[in-house]
Amino acid sequence: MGPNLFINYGEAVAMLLFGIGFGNLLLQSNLIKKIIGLNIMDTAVYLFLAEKGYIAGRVAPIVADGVQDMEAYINPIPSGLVLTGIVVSVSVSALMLALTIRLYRRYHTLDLDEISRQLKKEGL
Amino acid sequence: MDFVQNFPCFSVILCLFAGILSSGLKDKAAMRVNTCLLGIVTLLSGATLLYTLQTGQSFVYVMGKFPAPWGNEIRAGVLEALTALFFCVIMLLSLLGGRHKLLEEVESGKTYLYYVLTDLLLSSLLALVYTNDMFTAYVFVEINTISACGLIMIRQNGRTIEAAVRYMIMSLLGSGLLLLGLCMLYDLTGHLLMSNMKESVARLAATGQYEIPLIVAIVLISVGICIKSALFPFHAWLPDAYGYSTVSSAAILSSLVSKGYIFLLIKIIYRVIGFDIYGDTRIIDVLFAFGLMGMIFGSLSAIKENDVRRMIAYSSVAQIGYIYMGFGMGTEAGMTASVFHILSHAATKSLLFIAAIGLTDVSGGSRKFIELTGAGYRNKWAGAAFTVGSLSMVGMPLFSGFISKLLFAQAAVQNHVKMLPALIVLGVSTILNAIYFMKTVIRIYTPVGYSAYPSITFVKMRVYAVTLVAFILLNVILGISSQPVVDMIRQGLAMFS
Amino acid sequence: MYLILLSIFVPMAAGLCLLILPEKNIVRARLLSAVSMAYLLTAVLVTAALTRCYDVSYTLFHLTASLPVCFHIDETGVLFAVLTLIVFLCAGFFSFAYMKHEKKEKRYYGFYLIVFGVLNALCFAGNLITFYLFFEILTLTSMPLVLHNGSREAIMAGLKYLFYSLCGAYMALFGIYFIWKNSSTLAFTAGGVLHMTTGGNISGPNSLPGAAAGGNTAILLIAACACLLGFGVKAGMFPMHAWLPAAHPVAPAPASAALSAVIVKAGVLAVVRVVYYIFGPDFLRGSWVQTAWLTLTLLTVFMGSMLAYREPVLKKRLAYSTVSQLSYILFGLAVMNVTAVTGGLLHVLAHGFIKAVLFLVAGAIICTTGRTRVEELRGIGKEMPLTMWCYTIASLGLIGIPPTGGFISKWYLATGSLQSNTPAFAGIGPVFRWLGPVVLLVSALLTAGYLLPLTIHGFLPGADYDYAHLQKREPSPWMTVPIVILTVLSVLLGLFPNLLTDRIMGFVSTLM
Amino acid sequence: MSRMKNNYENSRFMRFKRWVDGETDLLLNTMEIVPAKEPAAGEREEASKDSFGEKDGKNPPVFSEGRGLLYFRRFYQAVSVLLCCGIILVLLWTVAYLPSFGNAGNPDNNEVSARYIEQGLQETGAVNIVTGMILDYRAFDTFGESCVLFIASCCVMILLMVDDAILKKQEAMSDRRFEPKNDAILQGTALVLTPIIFIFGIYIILNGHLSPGGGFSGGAIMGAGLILYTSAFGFHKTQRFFDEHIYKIAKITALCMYGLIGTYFYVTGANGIENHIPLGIPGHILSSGIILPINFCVGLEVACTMYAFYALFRRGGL
Repeated sequence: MGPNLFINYGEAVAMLLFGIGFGNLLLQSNLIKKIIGLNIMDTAVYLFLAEKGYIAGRVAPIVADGVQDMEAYINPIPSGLVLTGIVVSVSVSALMLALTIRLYRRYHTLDLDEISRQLKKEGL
Repeated sequence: MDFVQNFPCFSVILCLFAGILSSGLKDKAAMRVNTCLLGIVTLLSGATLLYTLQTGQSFVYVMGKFPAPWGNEIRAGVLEALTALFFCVIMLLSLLGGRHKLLEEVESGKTYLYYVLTDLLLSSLLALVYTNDMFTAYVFVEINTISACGLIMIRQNGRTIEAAVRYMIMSLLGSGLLLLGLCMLYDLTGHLLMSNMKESVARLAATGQYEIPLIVAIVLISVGICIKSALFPFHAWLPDAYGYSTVSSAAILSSLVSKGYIFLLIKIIYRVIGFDIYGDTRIIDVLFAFGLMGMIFGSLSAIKENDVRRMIAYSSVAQIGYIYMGFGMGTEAGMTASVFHILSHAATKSLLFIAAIGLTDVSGGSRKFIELTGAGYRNKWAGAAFTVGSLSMVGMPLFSGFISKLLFAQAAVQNHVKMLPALIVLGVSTILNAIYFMKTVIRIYTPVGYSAYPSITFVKMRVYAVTLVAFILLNVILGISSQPVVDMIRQGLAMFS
Repeated sequence: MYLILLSIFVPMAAGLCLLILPEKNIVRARLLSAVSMAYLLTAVLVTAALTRCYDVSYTLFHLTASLPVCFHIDETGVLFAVLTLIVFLCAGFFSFAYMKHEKKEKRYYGFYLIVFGVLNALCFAGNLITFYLFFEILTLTSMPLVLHNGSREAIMAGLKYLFYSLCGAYMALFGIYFIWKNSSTLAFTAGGVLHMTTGGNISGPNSLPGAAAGGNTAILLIAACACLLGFGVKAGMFPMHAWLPAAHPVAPAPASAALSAVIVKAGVLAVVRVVYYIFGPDFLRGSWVQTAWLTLTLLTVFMGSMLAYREPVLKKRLAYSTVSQLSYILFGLAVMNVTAVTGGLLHVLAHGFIKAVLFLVAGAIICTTGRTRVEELRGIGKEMPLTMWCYTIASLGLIGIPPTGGFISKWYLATGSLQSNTPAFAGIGPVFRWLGPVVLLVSALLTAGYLLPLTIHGFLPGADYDYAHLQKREPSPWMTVPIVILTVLSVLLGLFPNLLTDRIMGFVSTLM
Repeated sequence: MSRMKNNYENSRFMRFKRWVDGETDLLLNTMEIVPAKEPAAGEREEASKDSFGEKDGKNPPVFSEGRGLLYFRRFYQAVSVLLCCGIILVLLWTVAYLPSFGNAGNPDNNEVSARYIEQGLQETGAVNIVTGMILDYRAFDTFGESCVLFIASCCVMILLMVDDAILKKQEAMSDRRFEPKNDAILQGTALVLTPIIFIFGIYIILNGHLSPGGGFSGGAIMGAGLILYTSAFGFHKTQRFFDEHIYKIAKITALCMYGLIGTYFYVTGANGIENHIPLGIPGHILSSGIILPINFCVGLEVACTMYAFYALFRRGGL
């Protein structure tokens, strides 16, 4: 086992969350729970990025009273990536929810297996 | 700096603009805009291709006034330009061929949204082809995913929406893994720009620092893209998605979307990780194994299938297996073969989908083999096109499929370890292809004395027939004079590394 | 040199035109005249090509950089081209009368012409890739002839034919890959290309003969075996012969005559090309491949005759006999000495003419009386004597009774296998050396057993046959003339063999 | 055992083998030849059905009966649980080797971030370095990102948009179906809060380059304001100033403006033409070149999209 597991406890938590989200996305047959899993997964990645961006003892990268020193601010790039990622995950969740609504209106269930069974029944 | 170097940027931006504007237009207008756009972008890509061929080297285009690694930048070489050109042509033909079905299957008043989706899809494909920055790649992968999902579910019945959900779930898993791997790679290298990443990765690999995270990051990225491009064990969503969506969508999805991801993987292998380092991680053996399995199981499921379009969908599982087998060879020759197969399969598979829809149309809309009997006589053009496509898939000489199989075999015999499995599976899967495609062809040419369905005349489907002829020509050209294309691919791959 | 291309593409073009022409408002007479024009034109072109551009090679285009599609006329090509020309003309004119009763004549003639062109291309092919290319096209274009009368059996037979041929072709392709890897060229060169190759270092396809024999002899032998089996499918060699008896009976008689006289010979041609022009006999002689090959051929000879012996339907019986006769040829080729190979090539001609006659006769019988089973044919000789005389002579030839062509070829085969002194024979030598001729003789007897009863019952129906209802019904001259011509040819072949044998001997000895 | 045997007897492989041996034909069942005469509809129906059923019989669909489903579920769950545990373990193992947390020497603190921090203010004129980075250095990414939002709204529209005729009918059928009963407290609060929320959103958008915030967050806030107003006063009142037409115009203009600015920026930058957008004095509202207008466009687009999501989900139309 590597040296940094407990130093990187933040990343470790992020990874745990990622696994949990991944599991939900795979495991749950209920669509809403799947979507929740998806969001957990994305959030885990953002947490990971945020942890990566942090540097001990420095402040957020907004130039305060003209100090423009590398030593003063944390790394801005991960924060930017997180911003982008959040927007992406918002739109994806919206799309998934819309799909879920349509399926629910048609089959009156949120269970994906149930839906597949009904599809098999109606043949098509 | 030559003006031509703006063209890649222009083509991406144009697609975005066209998509945005089309969302405010009526159906017809959106269609026209889309067609013009595809024409223009085809020209631009062609010009870029010529330019890169003349200068003989790739060029980098800085998006903005800040040079990389601070700003974004895109990069165009021979291979990028070739792929972009090919994607545009295929998309144009697929849209033309499926136009009449689109009007039937999409509820009126929403057709313009279909064109919005295709415009943005094209833009994302081009961006994936041209990008030189991993995070840009991620953003456009997302655009690609969402618009592909839109293409699936725009024909709205239970099947397609369920298929769309399954597709979204799988590809979100994929992009989650991709993003995580990307972040790890960023954490290890401190760059998002491909070329700088490559330097740092090379340095890390040399010093052996952060060895495990590096390998895990590579694995995450590869697996993510494999999931998104429906490599064998992850293909569960594919048959419904291809089999029930409207025909242009099926053609575009099978021939462009998955290929876009695969091209991105090629780019990552060459431009981010480096071919040798990638080969040293044993992941290419895994890709190889899964590719072989896909070739066999895809064909078997296709043989079991009783529905033409699902059959074609399964066969594209097998074809994707071919491509990954080419990766797995771990040689330049294998990579060349894979890239060529990307092109030839794109041409063939979309042709098959478009032709199949013509056949089912003259069979009362049913896709079961029982109904298809004699469809080849009722719609001669579609029948001929389907035959050509099947022959190309089976690997008949004179068609593109033969050349790609030849290249694969050539690559296989150069790799001592993987030669026998590759060649044997190649032969087996070819014979399996022969079984189900020939079955279908015989089927559609089985004469029926009296048919319930009227045969269709040329006048009714001028556009359709012309599209089919164009597709057939593309196939035959790729099959007969493949040498220039292969040379371009070699040149382009050389430019990559 | 363009004569080559013309002789290949003119019939193809003619056939395509026929296919494209709209079905309706075609006067049959005009159609026939057009078709016969096409036949004659092709005949002229082929003869011109054979005489004028002998030993000329012409490259059409490059499939890939290392794979040109090129044509080249050599002795073997001439031999097969002549056979193709004669049989196709006769069967073609025969079908004018035969096809009168069938539907979709236009389609039939169209594909018939295309196959004609493709076969010429096969004979003139200059390298293995060109050959393979047209071999596949042959499979595709000859399939419509098999499933012509779209009945269920016909479609099944066609599907089976297609499947077997494709499997065979891909097996062959599998072998070709290895050859391609190990040899500098795929062009047909007498005596094989392997000795000029430089075997298998990964970088380039070239190294030294020693290497070729060295590192990857085993894999090359596997490749050779694959090629033999694969192309053997077309020639109905044992493990994959099942398509032949299925395909022949359902096809229209002239088509099945062409099939078993010429199209299956494409398989033989392929074997000749692969063994004597790519691998070279020296490479294969004495290897396990040769042993296996000999075993298979002998097995096929015997089994084909047996199956034919217990087969009631005439055309099916003829099909089985084709299976066994083709393996005579393959046996000759497998022995790999000058005499036997000469015998094999002679038998190509002899069997071609004879089997064409037999099938055409069967067609004539079906078309006039509509009877297909042998036992229905009592007294057929009284009804159509001329036809049955031709049948009798031809079957005597197939049995191998002098002075017909069959005798000569079988003589050469037998002597060849007796005087064979190859290491393979040294190994399990005595066995094969006497086993070969014995099997040939036995199956000759069987041949007599399954061909002659028709003659006997045909001419001597027996006392209880009522001569009251007997009326003479010779078929139309369109049918009889081709039959007679082919019969005469088969006899001439036996009467003046030297003209051919010397020439064949001559070029065969260059192959060794 | 016997069951197995039967299955084996008429398994696909055996049928195929028999066909190769020439006993039966492959076309049986799977490829019924349609009889020469036109069969009755029922007949055709049946033919297709039994061939279909035969297919199902061969390889029973997993969802055909309860037990199979149960077993499949169990198996699937077990496998995916294992998979997830495996993933978690591998990832933790990886984390253990990652560069340590909060350490200034990590590889990601390199010349790239250095330049962003040290010259960002001069080069982009944005006090908020993150905004400067995503909207100026990496403007292309951000354009793509707003296109993700746009295309998502298009897809939701495809799924949930109901055309107006039906909409009208529904509303006629159940009057004020989507309207809240006039709830005094809600409406009062909304009346007070909505302007404040709007002003706050605009403030955040305008200060995107000076303080945390920017187009996306501000836009989201404004969208929230719109949503609050709608849920208090109903769609009819909202449509007086914000209906589908205006929505489209706003969205398209916002995105096109963004696109135009972006293109101008990329092309001038790439071709080495100096662009005429002044950077202004850092720290002022009207400064930092293209960032302010872009922020504004993004804010407008995000606000529209947020409201569109809400309206489509709730009512199937704007």
